Amino acid sequence: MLSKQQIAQRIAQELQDRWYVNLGIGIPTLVANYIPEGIEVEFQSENGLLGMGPFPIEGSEDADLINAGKQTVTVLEGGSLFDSAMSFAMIRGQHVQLTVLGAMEVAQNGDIANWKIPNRMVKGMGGAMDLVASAENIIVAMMHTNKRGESKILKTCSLPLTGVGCVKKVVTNLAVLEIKNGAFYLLERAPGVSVEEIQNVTEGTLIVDGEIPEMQL
Amino acid sequence: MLSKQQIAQRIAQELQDRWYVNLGIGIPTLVANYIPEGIEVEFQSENGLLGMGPFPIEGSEDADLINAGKQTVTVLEGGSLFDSAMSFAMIRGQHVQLTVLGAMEVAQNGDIANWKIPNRMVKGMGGAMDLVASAENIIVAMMHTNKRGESKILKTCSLPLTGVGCVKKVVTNLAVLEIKNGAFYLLERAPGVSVEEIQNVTEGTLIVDGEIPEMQL
Amino acid sequence: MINKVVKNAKEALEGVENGMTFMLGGFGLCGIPENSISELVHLGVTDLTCISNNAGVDDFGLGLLLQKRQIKKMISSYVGENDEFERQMLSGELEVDLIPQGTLAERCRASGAGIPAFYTPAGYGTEVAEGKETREFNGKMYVLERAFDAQFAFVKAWKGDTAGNLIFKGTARNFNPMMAMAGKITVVEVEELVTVGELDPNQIHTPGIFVQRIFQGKDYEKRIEQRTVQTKE
Amino acid sequence: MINKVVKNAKEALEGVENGMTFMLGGFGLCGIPENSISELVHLGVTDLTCISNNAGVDDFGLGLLLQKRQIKKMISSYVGENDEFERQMLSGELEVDLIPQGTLAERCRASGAGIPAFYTPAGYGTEVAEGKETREFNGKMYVLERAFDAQFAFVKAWKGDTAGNLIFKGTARNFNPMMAMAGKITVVEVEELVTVGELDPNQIHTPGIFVQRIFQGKDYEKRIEQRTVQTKE
Repeated sequence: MLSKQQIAQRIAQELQDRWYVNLGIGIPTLVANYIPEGIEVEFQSENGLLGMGPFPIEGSEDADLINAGKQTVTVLEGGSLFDSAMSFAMIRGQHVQLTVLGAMEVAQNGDIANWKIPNRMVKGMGGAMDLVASAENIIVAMMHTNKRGESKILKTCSLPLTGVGCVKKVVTNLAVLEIKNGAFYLLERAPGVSVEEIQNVTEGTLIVDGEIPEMQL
Repeated sequence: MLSKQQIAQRIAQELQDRWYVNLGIGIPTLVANYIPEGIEVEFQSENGLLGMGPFPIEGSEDADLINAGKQTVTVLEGGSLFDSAMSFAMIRGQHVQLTVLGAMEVAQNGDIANWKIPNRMVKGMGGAMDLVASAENIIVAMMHTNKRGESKILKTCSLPLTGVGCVKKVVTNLAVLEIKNGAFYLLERAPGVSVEEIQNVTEGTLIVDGEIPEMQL
Repeated sequence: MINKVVKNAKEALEGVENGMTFMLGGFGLCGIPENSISELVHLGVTDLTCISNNAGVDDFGLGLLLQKRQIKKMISSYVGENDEFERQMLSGELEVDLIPQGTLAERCRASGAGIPAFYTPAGYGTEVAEGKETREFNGKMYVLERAFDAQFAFVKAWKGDTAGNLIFKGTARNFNPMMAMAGKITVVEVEELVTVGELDPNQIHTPGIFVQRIFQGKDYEKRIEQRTVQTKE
Repeated sequence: MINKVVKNAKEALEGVENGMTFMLGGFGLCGIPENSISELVHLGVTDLTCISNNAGVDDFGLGLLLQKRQIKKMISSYVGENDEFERQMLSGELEVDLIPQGTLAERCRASGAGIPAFYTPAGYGTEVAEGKETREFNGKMYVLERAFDAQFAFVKAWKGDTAGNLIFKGTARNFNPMMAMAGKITVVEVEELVTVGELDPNQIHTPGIFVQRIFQGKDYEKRIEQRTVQTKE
């Protein structure tokens, strides 16, 4: 079973050289810590920052320089700052090659829900609807089950949707899944986790095609 | 009969304090030379310049600083430079209070034609269609007749339109006209020009209501 | 140059009335018009509709207006930082229109740019698109979104000159430039008000034409929501 | 940072083919991509569709491509400065789509910003709106306009860094930033290519994300169309 850090680490393997990448709040943010050697990527933060760097050295933090998670950050040399219209022009215009974000539910048709639990939790979608409606590559980083042990990898989303038919890859604490042909294809298992264990907590249709390798971290 | 300079001078009397103004090519450009005392206006050039100043001192002209007529110009202190999308955001968004432009024909319903003579002269509309479709105040600066002495102040435009029902005021070498209720109202005569002379070269319906004063230049 | 300077927040907010629609710049607490918000609290105007990406935190930013029940309706993309907000919304005291962040930004820009409506892919197939026109372009589905109509826009800039030209700093820029374009009356508070000629015309973020009133702000708190740092090695 | 630098115009134009659609920055002869145009002449590609506000003059700018009959279709707002253009157009050799300047700018921006279509008031009631959807919003009529689809955008900037961040100068900015956003492959030539870190991140006009290839331009002529000056007193 992967830790959150390890989920991020596994997702980082999906990065490709020269990609611009938007990382959502939570696990996705951690992906920045695991950029593979020899690969150059730039991180975009939808509040208006390209070339986002690490957290500032203590004492140099600037209230006027935050990321989309409202954390103080830095700008790398060669970065740029811009307004929200320009930022979402980049996103909708598909200039950002990869979006990594969390989810409450993912369905086998590629639907994703991550912004609202009716009558209970209503934080809003932020930039997520723009991101999932636009990105060519979307990776969802999530726990395979919720706190009650119920599957979040579903036949159909029960929560209000963030986007329809857009997710193609999911990395959970248990598995790497690809969504195609209306089903979840099991690509990799977390170290020490069996196919059966994954099957047991996957409500959606799971396709297991041949031997499923363990993730290499 | 007014000279081109005098047409510009008369139009300048229409300027109001704190207005942003776009001046078209030709006679309209001359309006900048006659800003009334005590009035502060700023000139916008749709190629991306606000706070346009006079022509540069010889030797200081800059190929990278031109107006919409492709003339070398200057930027005043407090001016700004921007791209064409921003420039037309200003125009369409009605942040520019007054547009002054030339015309080949104006009709009594407020239509204007100034960009095309089919099969003969096809230069294009440039920014004129955006300007006339957007500006709250449009003043047309033009000769009352064409080179053959025919009226350009018409019942209906014969040339392809630039905009429909948008012109409210026309200043020609003979008269100041207001367009309302589907007719031209004669407001002022050029010095020494009689109502009859104006009537003779006005094809559109001309309303002459009471004594018509001479322009004060 | 046309001079846009007013003395203070009080003068800048002249004409503000109950029931009006406002735009307020900022992302989280970054780049919010602190002085104008204080003055709105002071004026006590109510039944406001506020267009703002976020709703502040309980005791700062728009949270101050929520505390006093001055806001009738919020149009935002993310409001997760404010418990009082969530309480008012879930109890039905507060009307809330949650819309995608990019749509919010583009609707603000459209409002200022004379574009009455545009198509965007964001929210297609979700409840955000309910009741809205949808349409296919090049094999992809889009939602028709409209421009806003706001009486006042409250903007915070870093530097501004007396002609209303603005420069923003860092990610405090966010929604401020589009809202500056969109307000019927755009009120700008700046950290540093300078004379014309001090700002490079080539480096203006918001040209003065969009600004009706500008004033020197004061007492900026600039609160940080998530102070994340690394310790020096 | 992702490095976008290519050696020269030749390398920057790799992949250019007959029949393609290009965007070319510039207003009149101000801010045109002189090096890329020269290379297009040199390559001799034909049947081009060129989206550019103007069409150059007879012997400079896009006029050079017109002379060689490389252009099949022009999409522009104003072409009055070029006799050869007018001759080809009136004789039917050249297809021409004349559109309002603001519509041209906004369609370029829309192309880069993932907005497939938008409404604008420009051209309503004129032949520009013929065959297009029109619609009323708030009592005013608008025309639906679409985004473009261009394989290459050729852009001229003043300064640029190796990551593709751009700064324009004066009114040479014009259509360049929107076209930079819109090209599938955006090729930028700069007067001064600098290393990352030399440009202030807060003062970038076009972020590098939009740029695929950048090169140090050379031999700029920067011709002036109307040299208007006043003599020193």
